[in-house]
Amino acid sequence: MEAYKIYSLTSAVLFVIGIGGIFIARHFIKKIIATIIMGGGVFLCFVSFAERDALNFADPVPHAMVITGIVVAVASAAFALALARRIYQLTGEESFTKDQ
Amino acid sequence: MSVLIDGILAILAIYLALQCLMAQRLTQTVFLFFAFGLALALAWIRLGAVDVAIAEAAIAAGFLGVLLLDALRDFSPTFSQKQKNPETGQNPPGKDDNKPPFLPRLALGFGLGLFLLISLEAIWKTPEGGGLTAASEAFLPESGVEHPVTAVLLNFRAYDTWLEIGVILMGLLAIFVVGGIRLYSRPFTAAQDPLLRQVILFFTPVLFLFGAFLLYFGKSGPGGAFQAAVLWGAIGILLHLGGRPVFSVMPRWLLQLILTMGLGFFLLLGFLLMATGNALFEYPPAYSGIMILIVETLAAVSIAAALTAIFANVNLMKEDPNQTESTT
Amino acid sequence: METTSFLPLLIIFSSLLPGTLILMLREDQSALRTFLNLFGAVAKVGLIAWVFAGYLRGEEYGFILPLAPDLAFVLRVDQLGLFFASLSSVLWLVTTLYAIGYLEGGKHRRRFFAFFSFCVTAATGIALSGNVITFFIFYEFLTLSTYPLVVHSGTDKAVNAGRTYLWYTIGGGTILFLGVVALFVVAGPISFGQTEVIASLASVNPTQLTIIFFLMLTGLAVKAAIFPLHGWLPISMVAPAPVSALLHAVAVVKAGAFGIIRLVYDVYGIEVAEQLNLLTPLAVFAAFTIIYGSVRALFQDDFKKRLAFSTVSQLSYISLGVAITGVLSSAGAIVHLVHQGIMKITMFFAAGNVAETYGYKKISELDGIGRRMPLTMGVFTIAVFGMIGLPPVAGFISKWYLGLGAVEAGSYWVVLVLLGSSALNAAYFLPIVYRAWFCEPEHEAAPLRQIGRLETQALLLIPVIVTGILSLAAGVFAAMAGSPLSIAREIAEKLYLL
Amino acid sequence: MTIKEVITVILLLVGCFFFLAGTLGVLRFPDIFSRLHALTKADNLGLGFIAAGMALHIASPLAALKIFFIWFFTLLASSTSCYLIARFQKEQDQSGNRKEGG
Amino acid sequence: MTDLPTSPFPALLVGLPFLLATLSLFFSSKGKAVVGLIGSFLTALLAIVAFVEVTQQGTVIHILGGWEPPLGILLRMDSLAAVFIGMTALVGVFISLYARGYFRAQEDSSEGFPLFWPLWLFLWAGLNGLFLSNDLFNLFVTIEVIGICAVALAVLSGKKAALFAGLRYLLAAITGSMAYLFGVALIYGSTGTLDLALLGQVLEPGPTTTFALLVITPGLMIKMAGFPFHFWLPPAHSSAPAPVSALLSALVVKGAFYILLRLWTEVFGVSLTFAAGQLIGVAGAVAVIWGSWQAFMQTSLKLIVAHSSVAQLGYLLLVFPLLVLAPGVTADSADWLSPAWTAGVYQVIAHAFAKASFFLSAGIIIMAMGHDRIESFRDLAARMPMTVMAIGLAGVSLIGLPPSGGFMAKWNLLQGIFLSGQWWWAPAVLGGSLLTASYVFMLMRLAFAPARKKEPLRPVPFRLQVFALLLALGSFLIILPAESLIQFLESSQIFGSGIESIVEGGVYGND
Repeated sequence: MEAYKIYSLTSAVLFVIGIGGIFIARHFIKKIIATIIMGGGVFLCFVSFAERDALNFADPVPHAMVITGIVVAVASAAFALALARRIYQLTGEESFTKDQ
Repeated sequence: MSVLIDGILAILAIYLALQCLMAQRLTQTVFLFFAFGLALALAWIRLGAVDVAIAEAAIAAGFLGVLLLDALRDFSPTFSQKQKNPETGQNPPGKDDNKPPFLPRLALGFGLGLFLLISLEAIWKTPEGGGLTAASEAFLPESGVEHPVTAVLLNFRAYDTWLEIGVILMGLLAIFVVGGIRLYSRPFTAAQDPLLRQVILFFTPVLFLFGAFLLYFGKSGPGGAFQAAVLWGAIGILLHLGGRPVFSVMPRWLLQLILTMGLGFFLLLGFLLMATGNALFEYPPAYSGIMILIVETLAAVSIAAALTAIFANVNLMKEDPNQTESTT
Repeated sequence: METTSFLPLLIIFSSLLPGTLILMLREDQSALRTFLNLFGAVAKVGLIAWVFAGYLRGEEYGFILPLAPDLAFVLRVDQLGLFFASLSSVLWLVTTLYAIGYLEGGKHRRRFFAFFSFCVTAATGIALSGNVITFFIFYEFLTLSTYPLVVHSGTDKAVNAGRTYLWYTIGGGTILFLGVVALFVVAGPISFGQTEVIASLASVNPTQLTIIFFLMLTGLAVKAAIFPLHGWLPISMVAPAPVSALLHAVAVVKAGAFGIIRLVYDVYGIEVAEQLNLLTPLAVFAAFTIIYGSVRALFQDDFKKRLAFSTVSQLSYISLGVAITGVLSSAGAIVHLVHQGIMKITMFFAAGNVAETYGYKKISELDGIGRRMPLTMGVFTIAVFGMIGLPPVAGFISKWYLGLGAVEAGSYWVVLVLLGSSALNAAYFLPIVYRAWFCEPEHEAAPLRQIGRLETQALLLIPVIVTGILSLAAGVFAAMAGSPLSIAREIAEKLYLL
Repeated sequence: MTIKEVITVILLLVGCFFFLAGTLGVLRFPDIFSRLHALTKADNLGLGFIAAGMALHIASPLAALKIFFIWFFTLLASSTSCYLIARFQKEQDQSGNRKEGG
Repeated sequence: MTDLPTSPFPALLVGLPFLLATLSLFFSSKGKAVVGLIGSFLTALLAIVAFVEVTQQGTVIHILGGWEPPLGILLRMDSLAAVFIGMTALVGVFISLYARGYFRAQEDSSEGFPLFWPLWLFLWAGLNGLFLSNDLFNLFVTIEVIGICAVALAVLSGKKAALFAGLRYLLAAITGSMAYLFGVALIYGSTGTLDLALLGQVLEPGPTTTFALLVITPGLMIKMAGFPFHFWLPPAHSSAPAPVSALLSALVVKGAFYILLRLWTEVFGVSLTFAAGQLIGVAGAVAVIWGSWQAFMQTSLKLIVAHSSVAQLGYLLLVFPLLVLAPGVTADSADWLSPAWTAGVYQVIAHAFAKASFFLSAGIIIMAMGHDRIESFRDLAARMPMTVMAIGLAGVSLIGLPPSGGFMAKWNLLQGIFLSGQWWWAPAVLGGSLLTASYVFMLMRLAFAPARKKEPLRPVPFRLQVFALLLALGSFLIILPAESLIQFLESSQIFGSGIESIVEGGVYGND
């Protein structure tokens, strides 16, 4: 089994863990981390395909996309974190309550 | 052997991800998240994606990790401690009492398991599309840089990269919306601690040099604007934490200029190229190398400033919830 | 098709524009508002007269605005449409005058008159629409423009009545919409009069056509107040008298009845309708509604409610006439469109006058009112005679033709229904006349308004006299060329290609 | 196997041992100060041995310099952060706030 | 594809608002508003000019960086993109004008309001970029741009409810875009291209494609708040400031719908199955009924309007089952495609105008009364006639009564439903209309009822009421150019012989 297959299969597992985390985890920070894990899975999938399609060097397009993707995901996560902190500051809530 | 290493790494990543989400203490979650990021970075290296590894380690694990650590100061270390303690205290801190009911959880687990199986099958059976390696290789000489990833990021698909620089700026604006603009509220006080002051003094030039090296090296090897920007951003964060918040001494127009110049110059250059009859971001081959370097440098400065500003603003959010200013 | 002409559009705009302008005025600009209203009303009557004259000369007027491929907004002038348009425009003019008097000093008159204009716009639009889609557009517009009128007084009762009204009409509109789309899908865009389209399809998919017919009929029957879809009509009696008059005589119910005429005669065609046996259910429901409405009317003490149930009953004459095949019954149905309109509007005006002048809303309060309001009650009596079907008032003509048509078609049970209905009409209307003229009032009430030398305000009195005279004239001069009857006969004869 | 390789292996093994010890310490020690102790001292020592081993293995002066810098920066950063964490914890303890564990 | 005429407009349509947004950061709060307003006008003007260009030249493209796909990215402005961009421009200008007055009237209540302008211009640039994009990954970046700006705008008021709603919205949006990106990864892995048009030719049916469809569709449905992923929409849209609510529900959710429409018709064409279409149709039908019913049960105006968005977006989902062709049915013989497309496009436009007007009117009412609880609406028809009129007109368009744009959408939708033989969707369409009618007329009934006690109303700038009313009128006026609009959509060269052939997935090949 080639290395890329291991990682591309791992990517699906990470993605599912991320989705599950978003649903099950209750604390804001855990939910935010879950999105990053989900994203990690997706990026792993991209990069494993890049490795598969390597000639003289690995396919650079997925690499570029993943770098872009990481930055975008981190920007979103930082925003989410700021929101979560602000909510905690104003209400003391660390998770979504039923009525919100 | 290599399969073994890859397998162990994969299992480690999955284990860390699971542990990270299941940890009872937030601190554990955050540190496991660091570890997860590093495991992922190792995976990138195993897959030959050094640029991605640097980006992952620096931005996802590093920068986001620092933000998460900073957030820990706000939240109580164990989840929902606040809700449990004052009452009967019958819930030990280790137990999550707000779990959703059993049946939905079962359904969710079942659904996710099914989804996982389908996705594994789909990935296993993915036909070989061939990717764009050959195309990138063919056009690499015309791109003005030698490193293919940099060529894709700043020439072939410069449009995405430009939008992405915009996303960082938008993220900063969004944080301004949430927490108010607090960049200027930190007094400029030198760190009281002599050790910290010396370390900052020492690391600032080192980080700067290393960032500059990565930026320039991006032309021919792994590295480039984002990686450099994170290192430079680290300088800003370090200075901020060491009591030297750079933005509170800087005139506003300068900060505004620094924050926007990467994006703005990139676009203005694009428009200029359009005015000379080219498409947006279509560099004349003769000048593409130098243009890319300028764009990268300015973008790196802007991103570094934006990352610093994001951290500083989030960090200062808890200082005084009422003290805000109304304009940038 | 026809040459494009902006005249039909102008007819629509002659009330749409004043309505819009009125909406922009301030509440206190009543003189300008009145001017706009009357200008629009007179212009509309004039335009329709002009178009009618041109039509009789053989000119054709049509306006087409394509909305989408196969979907066009078409205004077209034909005899039936003009007939209905003339009725609406003339009665609108009269009703406008009446409403100006009736609402003097009231609240929200700007809103009232604006929507009043929109309402008539919709009615003339329905009359002039050249295809099913245009008809549907105006049909829904009518629903919307009458709603603010029904809830005009703003009392809880009015608002609740408005809700009932909307549930009925929007529900009906939805079913009609379903039918219209299905018809469009099955038969493509159909202009009124293109009965050959359906005729060619009748043998191919009769089941679909039957279902579509009944969908559309149900939608139309709501406004035509055919049992069991009549429930909104008596309830919306809470509206001011001019609105009731408009709903019952000119716009809403007539739109439903007119729609049924269009559906049977100009969309499906009589042959197809007979072939698919579509008309028998309509006839049965219409006949039942005639009797049912009359019986319910017997037990109402509220003056306007009794009139409302009378409308339910009288209106189904039109549907009944449509459902019976034959020139005479068709002519009877079409002419009843006008006759019922002018008679019923007279009655509502009269009821409104009594209520406005003396505050009497119940029939039991009407003892001796004839002495104090001789003109109003005199005209009312004429209308009553018409409703019962006594010659020479207009109602007699309709019933006579319907009866003859039924005999011609061999449907003798219809004659029985007509006779029974007449008897019931007499039973619920004559007591009012008797009380008004022959009973002594228990006490002399003072008028609520400044009435001057006349029995009530001039603006309230003149319209009722005009419509009363019209209903008498329509009967007396029925044989003359240009009378409603002669036009209706012409239309019917064309339908049967005589 | 040359002498150089033997020394490299020994250096790496010693480095791994210190890492293991440091990690065990972090996991098993009771409070934050002793954990910091295990983490920074043992691990830095382990890293130093591994760096020395690698430098010996590659045996190019430039690479050896780079490896030295890696170790040096890590040493600097970890000692500073150890100091800062310890100070923070001390302040926390003094002000009687809640305890926070790593 | 690459021999289509090149035009600078696609690049300018993204670049200009971006540049202006960046520029506005340099100004004080008042300057931001001025730059924002000027920027809105310039962008709208540019959009109109570009629209005219497309009507004359047909599809135009812009090859970014001079690198042709699959390596590079290509912006494509075909008639569908032009219509969406034009709609954004028209609605956007009105919202900008309104926002100027709205924020000026309550400048001191929140510090974040000046940031509305740069964020809104960034959002606009993102929307234009999305409509123009022809690249799967670029679409991801644009939806992220839109997502971040949209959430930032949604929490502009800084209120607790808005923050909770915003975080929920943001997490949903990230989840949705990550799911989308997972699908993109698989598609890229199996084809080696990201260009939509090329993908239409090379994408083969198979487990990978099916799985990509399986993650991309729900991912985008989360972003467009399609049932059952609508949970984030009502709180987020109802707690935002009025102009933001208006642009969120009028424009932002349409972006995800646009991608879904493009992908289903251009990329997945051959891989779609009847069941997939039916599934998304069921989601749409349930959304229509459930959303309308929820709207009917609400007691505050903005929540009513927000739930109504869920229902109206359900109608958009109902278009998808009609776009799936059974094997053996050629696009040319499927005569329901044209009505289905028209229904989709008209539903988008009509809803954009009507919902924008609805939310702006809600903002006016909140400004006047200080709250939007509907029990205080009594006698509003007499006190705020223009606003009630705007709500009434917008409501009529939402119900789908003629002659509104909503009628055009529902007419074509029903027609497509009957022509395709999938008559079982008809009850949902009509039932939704009836339920919509019930909440719209519930509002009207209250507005016409006499007030028991009159609350004092604060004055609201007259202009604001005019803008809301104009938008409501817009939802009617859009029916006038319907025929030419549909012909314009069908004439697009990119669609080969007309709108139908797009479904075959042949975007380059058919001509």
